[in-house]
Amino acid sequence: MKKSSIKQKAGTILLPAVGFVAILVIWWLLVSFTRIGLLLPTPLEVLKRFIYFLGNPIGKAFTLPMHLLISLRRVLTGFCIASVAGIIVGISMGRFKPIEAIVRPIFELVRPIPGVAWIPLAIVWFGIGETAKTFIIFMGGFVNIVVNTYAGARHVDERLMGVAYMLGASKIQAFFRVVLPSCVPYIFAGMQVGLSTCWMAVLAAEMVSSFEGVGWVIIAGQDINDMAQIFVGIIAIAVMGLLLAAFMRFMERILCRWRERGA
Amino acid sequence: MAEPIVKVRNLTKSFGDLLVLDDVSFDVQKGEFLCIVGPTGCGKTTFLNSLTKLYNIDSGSITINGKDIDLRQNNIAYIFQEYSAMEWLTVEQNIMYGLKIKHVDKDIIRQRVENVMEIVGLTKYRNFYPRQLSASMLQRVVIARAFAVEPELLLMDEPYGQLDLQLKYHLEDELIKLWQKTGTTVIFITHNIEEAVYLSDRILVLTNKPTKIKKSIPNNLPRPRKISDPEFVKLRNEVTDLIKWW
Amino acid sequence: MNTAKRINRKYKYISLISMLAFLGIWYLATAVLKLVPAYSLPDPVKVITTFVQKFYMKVPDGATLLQNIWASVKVAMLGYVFGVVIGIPTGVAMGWIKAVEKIVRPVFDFIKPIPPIALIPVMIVFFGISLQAKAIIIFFSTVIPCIVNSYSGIKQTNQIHLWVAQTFGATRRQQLFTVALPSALPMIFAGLRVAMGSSWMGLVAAELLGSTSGIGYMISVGRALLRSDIIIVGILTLGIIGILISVMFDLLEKLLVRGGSEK
Amino acid sequence: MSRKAVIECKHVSKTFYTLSGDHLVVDDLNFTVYENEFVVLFGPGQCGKTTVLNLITGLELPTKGEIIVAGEKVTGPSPKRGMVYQTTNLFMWYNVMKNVEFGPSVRGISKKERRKKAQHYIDLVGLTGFEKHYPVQLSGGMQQRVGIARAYCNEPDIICMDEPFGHLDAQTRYLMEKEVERISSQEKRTVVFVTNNVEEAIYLADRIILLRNLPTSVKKEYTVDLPRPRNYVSPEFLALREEITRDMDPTL
Repeated sequence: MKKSSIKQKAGTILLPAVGFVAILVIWWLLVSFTRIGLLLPTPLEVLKRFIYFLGNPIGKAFTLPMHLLISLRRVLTGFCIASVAGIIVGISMGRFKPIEAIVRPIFELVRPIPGVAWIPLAIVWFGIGETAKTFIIFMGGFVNIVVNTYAGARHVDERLMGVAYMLGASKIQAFFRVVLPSCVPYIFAGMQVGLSTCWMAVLAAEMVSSFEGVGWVIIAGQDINDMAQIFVGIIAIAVMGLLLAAFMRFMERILCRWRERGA
Repeated sequence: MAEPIVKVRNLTKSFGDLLVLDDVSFDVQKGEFLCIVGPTGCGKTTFLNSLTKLYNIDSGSITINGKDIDLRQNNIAYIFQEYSAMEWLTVEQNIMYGLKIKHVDKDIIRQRVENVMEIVGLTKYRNFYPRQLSASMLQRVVIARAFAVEPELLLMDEPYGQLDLQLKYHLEDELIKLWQKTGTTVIFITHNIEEAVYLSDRILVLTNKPTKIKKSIPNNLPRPRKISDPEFVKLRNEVTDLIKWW
Repeated sequence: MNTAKRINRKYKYISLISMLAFLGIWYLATAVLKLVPAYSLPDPVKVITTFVQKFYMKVPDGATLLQNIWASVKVAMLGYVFGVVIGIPTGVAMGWIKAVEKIVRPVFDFIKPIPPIALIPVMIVFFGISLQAKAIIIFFSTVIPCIVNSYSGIKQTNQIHLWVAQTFGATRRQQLFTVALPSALPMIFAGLRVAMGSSWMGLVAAELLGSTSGIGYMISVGRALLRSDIIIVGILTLGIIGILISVMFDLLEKLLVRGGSEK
Repeated sequence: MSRKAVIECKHVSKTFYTLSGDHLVVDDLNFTVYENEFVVLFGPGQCGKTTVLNLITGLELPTKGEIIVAGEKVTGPSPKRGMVYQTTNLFMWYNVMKNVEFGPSVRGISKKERRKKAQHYIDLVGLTGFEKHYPVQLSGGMQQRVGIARAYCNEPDIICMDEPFGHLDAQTRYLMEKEVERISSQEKRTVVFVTNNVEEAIYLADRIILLRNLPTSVKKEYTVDLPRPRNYVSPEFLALREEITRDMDPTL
């Protein structure tokens, strides 16, 4: 690896650049020379607008970072509740047969319903306030977290449980020292998927009914036919999504250190 | 003496700064059963992988019948140390795999596969998938797959390490039978000195990293061999002393 | 009958009782005790009646249930098929050919975190409330998981299996078709499944935000008229179709993915 | 010299009930293990040897008969009976020290005391300096050493070992066999060791119990009187090896 030639190094930087440049050029060409230009702004315009919105309000009150923070707060509230509930339900379903028999059929009924389908019902039940949004986000994350945690709890190596009992552990000790740690990787996988669906759910919820947040930024852009604003919203969402995913990976690295071979 | 089938000259290979193979040269005669033994982590696997060009080598040359080794032209079978049965194929399809790649005639495939399955005792399990088999059966599948192509050069990297002892003895004897019948050339890597003495015509003892050849010991004990034979024990002790791993 | 079967049967009874209890409590709370107003949560009998009625009645949204299902499924199929046809080859090429990986991967990494829902306004601006707009949303929801899974499926090909093929003299092409693709098949299939889920979600969101037919449209009409029975019938329909799809995938997987997939 | 019996297996049978039917795995098994004896249970392939160990440690309960360990009838797992596994079965999320001190820790022994004890056994198996490593960072042989230290650290009456070196390469295996011999001569314990490798059995055992193939029962016993450390190629060793190989049930 060390001796990789200059040619190879150039390849790792140049080739990806080729991809990006190609996309930007095609975009720019399409906008400049076809009728799509009537609808679509150039990349440069989007960038300018993005920078402008960092300091100036969209709509009446909030700047772009504020809208992002509002959405983020909603996501985190719903996601945290979904995580706690999902882990409890998942583990108790995976470890205790009677609970599984009771809860599983009802859960199976809820599972195949797409998260966004709850939006209308949530609005009927809770109005258009924060509770409705929290509920929608909760439903988005909950199912994924339960499914994964449940799989993890069922995958606990029974021989390891045997080891723990044989070394004198009580049921409670075995639960906290064996069941829980061996579920952690599964729980994390579920939380990662869950976080991205929560992020989707908040968008949908904000697009259907709200007065602030990134989802609103996008839908407001549609209402006033301002494509640049829609794109700014999309880019903001993508960047925030990347940051959240990176944060989850970082947390996983810390909590699942024991799975890494290196060092 | 006849022209050797495999000629290795000044083979050198390193990973980054770590020199693994240092200027190794040796010949293998046609039809010879060569065992390679050496201490753990001495790069025996790297040795075989370099020989088959699965790894790029830094310098040196490897020829078969006087020509550069070419996996498409030469009929080579390699039994890896790890389980290498393909999970998506049945036992029978796994054994056919090499023959299919080489576009062998259908009737010949059928006949050879039946024959080889019988030898390793897998006929009953022909429609099983690897997931349904035990570790030792999986290794038998791989061995059968290699035998089926009737290779001119058969490379084996500790193929019997994980097997049940009795099965191991059985397959060792089968290997000898097949080898005597087909006249194939075998290079067999093992940790087990008893196995090496039992199987080989010649034992190549390697040194620790960077790997060089420490000694080449001819093994002319009459076959079938017996592990309690004093001559056998003497040779076994000689090789053990050469390696001195504890 | 042996012991294991007897225990299994016991849990089946518990599951059945739990289901009945769930329906019973729902009925008690709504029809008998009237804890919540009927516009917010109808009783289960009402839901079932509405469900049956919707098979032949066009009110309130102008189409029967089957017409709505067909409208949704048609769009979903269109976008899904395109997504699969483009996504899988792209992913495979990315995983198998170094140059493609280097060019496409960074661009793809940038697009990946954009939730397809965020693209709905863009599509509505471009195409209006039309079939194309929805199909493109579904295409995006489908293509991303397809690429991700086929790419990582190919990337995770066991080196040993490739070596086996190489030592038998397999060409690069033979290696792809006899080793890399078959071993990636379970992953690719998982991708198809995930894609189905996310495209279904994308469809519902698109129909909620702007459409004139489909289950999502029916649900949003139900919401506007405060007909929560219609909303629940819609959600249940979505769930039932979801279950049917997942059963279909199980069967297909059994048929196509040999050697058993990860359990 | 009268010896004290530590494990008594009396007419033990075990049937597994599964959805596919009932399987008789152990059939009328009888044997006795004496104090500080190293007994090897030896048998071909999947002959239910692991089930026998699970019965002794109490992870499974016999369908018929009873097992008495140190005067008590086995009714469930207990810290008095330790086990070392084939696949190391370490707690992957704990480092070496925490794995080894797991037993004393769940039994509420003070941190200072259990650390001291764990350190003693870590040193004994030759892992000094690796206390903070996680199992994934260790080689197969080293993981197996952790497993052994963990079992010893709980100071059980008996230790069961289930083909602990089955997954190791030949060289590491020889090395570990020597280690086990050294450890068990330093820390006298009653050991029940399961293997399907004759060489290993003869090298380690005071007594070898040859088991029949499914359903498992005792076929024959051999007392090994060779002086320790044993020589793999001594004529007596090889003669015993051939005798046992001849007596084995065929597996093919």
